[in-house]
Amino acid sequence: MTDEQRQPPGEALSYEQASARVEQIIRRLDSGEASLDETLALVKEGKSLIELCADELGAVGAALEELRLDELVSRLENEAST
Amino acid sequence: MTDEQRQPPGEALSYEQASARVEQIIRRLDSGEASLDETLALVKEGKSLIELCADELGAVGAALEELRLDELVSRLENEAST
Amino acid sequence: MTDEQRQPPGEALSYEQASARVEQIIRRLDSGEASLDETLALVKEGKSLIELCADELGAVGAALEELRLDELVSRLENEAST
Amino acid sequence: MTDEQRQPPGEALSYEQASARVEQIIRRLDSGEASLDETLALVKEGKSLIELCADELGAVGAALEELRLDELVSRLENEAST
Amino acid sequence: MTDEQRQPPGEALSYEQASARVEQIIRRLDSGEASLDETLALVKEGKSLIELCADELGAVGAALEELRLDELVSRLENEAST
Amino acid sequence: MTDEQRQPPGEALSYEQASARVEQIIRRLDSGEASLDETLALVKEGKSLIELCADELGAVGAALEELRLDELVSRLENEAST
Amino acid sequence: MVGPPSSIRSPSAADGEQTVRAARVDSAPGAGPAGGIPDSQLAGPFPVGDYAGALRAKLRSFARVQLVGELVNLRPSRARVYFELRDAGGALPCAAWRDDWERMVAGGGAPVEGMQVVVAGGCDFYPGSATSSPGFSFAVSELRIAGEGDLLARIDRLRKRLDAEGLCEPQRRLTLPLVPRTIGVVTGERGKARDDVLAALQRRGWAGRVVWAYAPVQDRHAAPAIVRALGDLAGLARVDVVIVARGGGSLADLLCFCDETLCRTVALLDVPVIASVGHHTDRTLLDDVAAVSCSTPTHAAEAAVGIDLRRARHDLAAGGGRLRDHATQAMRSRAELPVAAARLRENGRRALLTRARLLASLSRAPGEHVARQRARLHQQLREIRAASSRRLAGGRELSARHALVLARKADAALLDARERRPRELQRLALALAAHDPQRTLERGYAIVESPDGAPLASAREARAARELLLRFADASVAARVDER
Repeated sequence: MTDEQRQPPGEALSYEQASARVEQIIRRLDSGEASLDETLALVKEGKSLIELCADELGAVGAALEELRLDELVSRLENEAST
Repeated sequence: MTDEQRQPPGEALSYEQASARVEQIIRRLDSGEASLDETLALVKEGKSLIELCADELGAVGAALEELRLDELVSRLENEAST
Repeated sequence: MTDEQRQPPGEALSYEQASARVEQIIRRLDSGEASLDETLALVKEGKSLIELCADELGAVGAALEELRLDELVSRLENEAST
Repeated sequence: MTDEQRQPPGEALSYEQASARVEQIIRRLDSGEASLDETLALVKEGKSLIELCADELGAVGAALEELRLDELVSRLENEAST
Repeated sequence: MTDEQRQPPGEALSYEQASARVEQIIRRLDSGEASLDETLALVKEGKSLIELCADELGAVGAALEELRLDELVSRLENEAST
Repeated sequence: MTDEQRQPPGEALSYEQASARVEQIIRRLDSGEASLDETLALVKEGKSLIELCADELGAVGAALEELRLDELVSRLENEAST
Repeated sequence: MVGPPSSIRSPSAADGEQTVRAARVDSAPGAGPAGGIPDSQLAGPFPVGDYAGALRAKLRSFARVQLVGELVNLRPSRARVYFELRDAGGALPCAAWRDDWERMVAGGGAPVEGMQVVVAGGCDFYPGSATSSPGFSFAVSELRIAGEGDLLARIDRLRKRLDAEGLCEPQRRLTLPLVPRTIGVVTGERGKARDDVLAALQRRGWAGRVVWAYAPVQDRHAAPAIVRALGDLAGLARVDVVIVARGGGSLADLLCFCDETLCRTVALLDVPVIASVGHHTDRTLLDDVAAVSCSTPTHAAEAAVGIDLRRARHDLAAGGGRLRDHATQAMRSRAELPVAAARLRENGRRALLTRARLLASLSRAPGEHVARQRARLHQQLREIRAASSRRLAGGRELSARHALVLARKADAALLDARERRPRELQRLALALAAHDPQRTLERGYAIVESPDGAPLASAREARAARELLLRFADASVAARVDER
């Protein structure tokens, strides 16, 4: 991991950056070279990154919902008028 | 065992160093070449190293458990399967 | 037996040195070349060396017991199985 | 028996010399060539030599008693088998 | 029988000499050449020689018994078995 | 019978000599050459010789019996068998 | 969309009830039971095939001319190519044989929809049959593209103006959310584009809200409707991104996406717009001002949802799983600790035990040494004792044997002295006795002796002696020689 790849702390990572960092973490863990301390640190970091990514992905509903604009408009108009 | 392999006293060993030293101790004991005094000394050292490793592992294990990775994985798997 | 093999008196013998000396004594006795006086002297020396070794063994055994490795093993096994 | 083999009287025989003389006596007796008087003399000599040897052995044996390591061994073996 | 074989009178015969003389007497009697007087004399001599031998044997036997070899044997047996 | 064979008078004849003399007397008498005179003398001599022989035989027999060799034999056999 | 057959069919469908009734009446006098319409002044009823055939002949007799108009609704089929020519005043369905069409477009390039073209040909009518519909078309035999440059130049001028006003930039500066919550889609209600967008969104595993803003997307009325839809989507529906999508269409259809008002609206919209209206060859002005321009509605949907959510979720789950596995793996070495501790313990024990065993055997060694020596002494003593016993026993046996032999000899001598030798003496005595003169005397003989007892063996001796003793067996008698 180089300094360029590291995200400066405090700055939000993009999904892609977070995702890439997760990959990197897993590769590092896969190498088997990480010490116990490093493993813990990596797993922690990976977990929070994955959660970040999941939040990013999971910000929508459970299922695709379809609406018609004209219906929405009329409903809003009705609501506005009441 | 060379002097390089010995840890300077007073410095905390990492888990990996402790673990490697335990291996070394066991190999030495297995060789049957250790004198009685050395055997006692090695067993003592090995015991405290193993305790150190156990403490280290216990701490890391607790930290890893706190991460609740199982919950994260099942949540993610649920999300992925929908 | 050469003079080099003899331990200077007053210096504590290690278990291995004492044990080796006992072996030497027994070889000498078995050879049948020792006069009766020498035999008696050898037997006395052998006996005190064996006592020394037995004491040493007892002490090391006690020290090993004090380490309570059994407890450590079962504790670690419990921890590992959880 | 030559004069060289005979021990000058008054000088203590070593255990081994005594033992060798006894063997010689037995050979002489077995040969059947000894006269009755010689036989009696040989038996007397043999007996006293054997008594001498037995006394010497008794002295050595007495020094050996009371050292019992078997107990230590069986205790350790019991521990190892558990 | 030559003069050399004859024991000068007054000197005690050894067991072996007496025994040999008995053999000689028997051979003489066997030859049938001895006169009546000689026969009687030979038988008398033989008898006393045999008695001499028996006495000699008895004396040696008694001397051997006095040595108490059996006791020594059992003492050694006891010591060996302990 | 030569003069040498004749026993000087006054000297006791051995049984064998007396017996041989009797034989000689009988042969003389048998020859029929002896005069009455001689015959009477020879017969007288013969008779006394025979008596002498008989006395001799009686004496030797008694002496042999007196030796009690049977007793000696059984004593020695007893001793040998024990 | 209006095609040649439907243009004929449409009017008849409007009063279909009448047509059916008329057909029934017309058929009566001729081929069937139908008769003419009572009270009708019109001739007939004639068989429609006859009439259609006559109509075709009449139309074909019209003068062949050249027409100019906008080419729209181009629809190639297997045998023929259909299209329409339109202008502000009207439209005419056109058809060309496929072979002719290939020839016509071979030189100047294929005309595309929206182009002004000049065609040459004449009217034609397909009379139809019992199983097929009739149709009118202007049969085209020649075609030439006309006025194309004008349209493109007009669009180009507008593009430059918009660009100069910086209207190509604002949309591009907007950031597309990776996963929008709400997506507005402006498209035809029944178009294939709608389905493509929906399918693509579903493929991505996206589960947000789609707000469909259906609008005409193919004519000159489209632009105002789209402008209105965009405003509503951004304002009322508060969508995160808008897709303007249209499936493949003619250049004329695309022209509405070059509408100046539409383009200005889009450029100033604060919601990113993804355009998917043209072909990759024809770039509309909407493509220039939109945040993203895509070639197909599918791509547009993929641009709106910047990530394959299905795969991403799967990847995340897998990543989480790997992390969990590594965490488990890291703790796995926990199982090695009791093993290591047990090995320490065993090594300690073994070190003690092997030494104790060795020591025990060593400690026994001097004792065994002594015991061996004792056993040896014991054995030696027994041998000595046995040898002496043998010697004594041998001696006693020999003595006993000697005594026995001697006793036998003595017995033999005694026997000799008591039996053999007395017998011998007896024999000698007997032999002697035989010569004893005493025996002769006992038979009656007598011995003459001198008075001193000397035997007188002759008469002369007797005479000389004078005094005689006559010895008889029992006694002697004295006698005197008397020689009278």
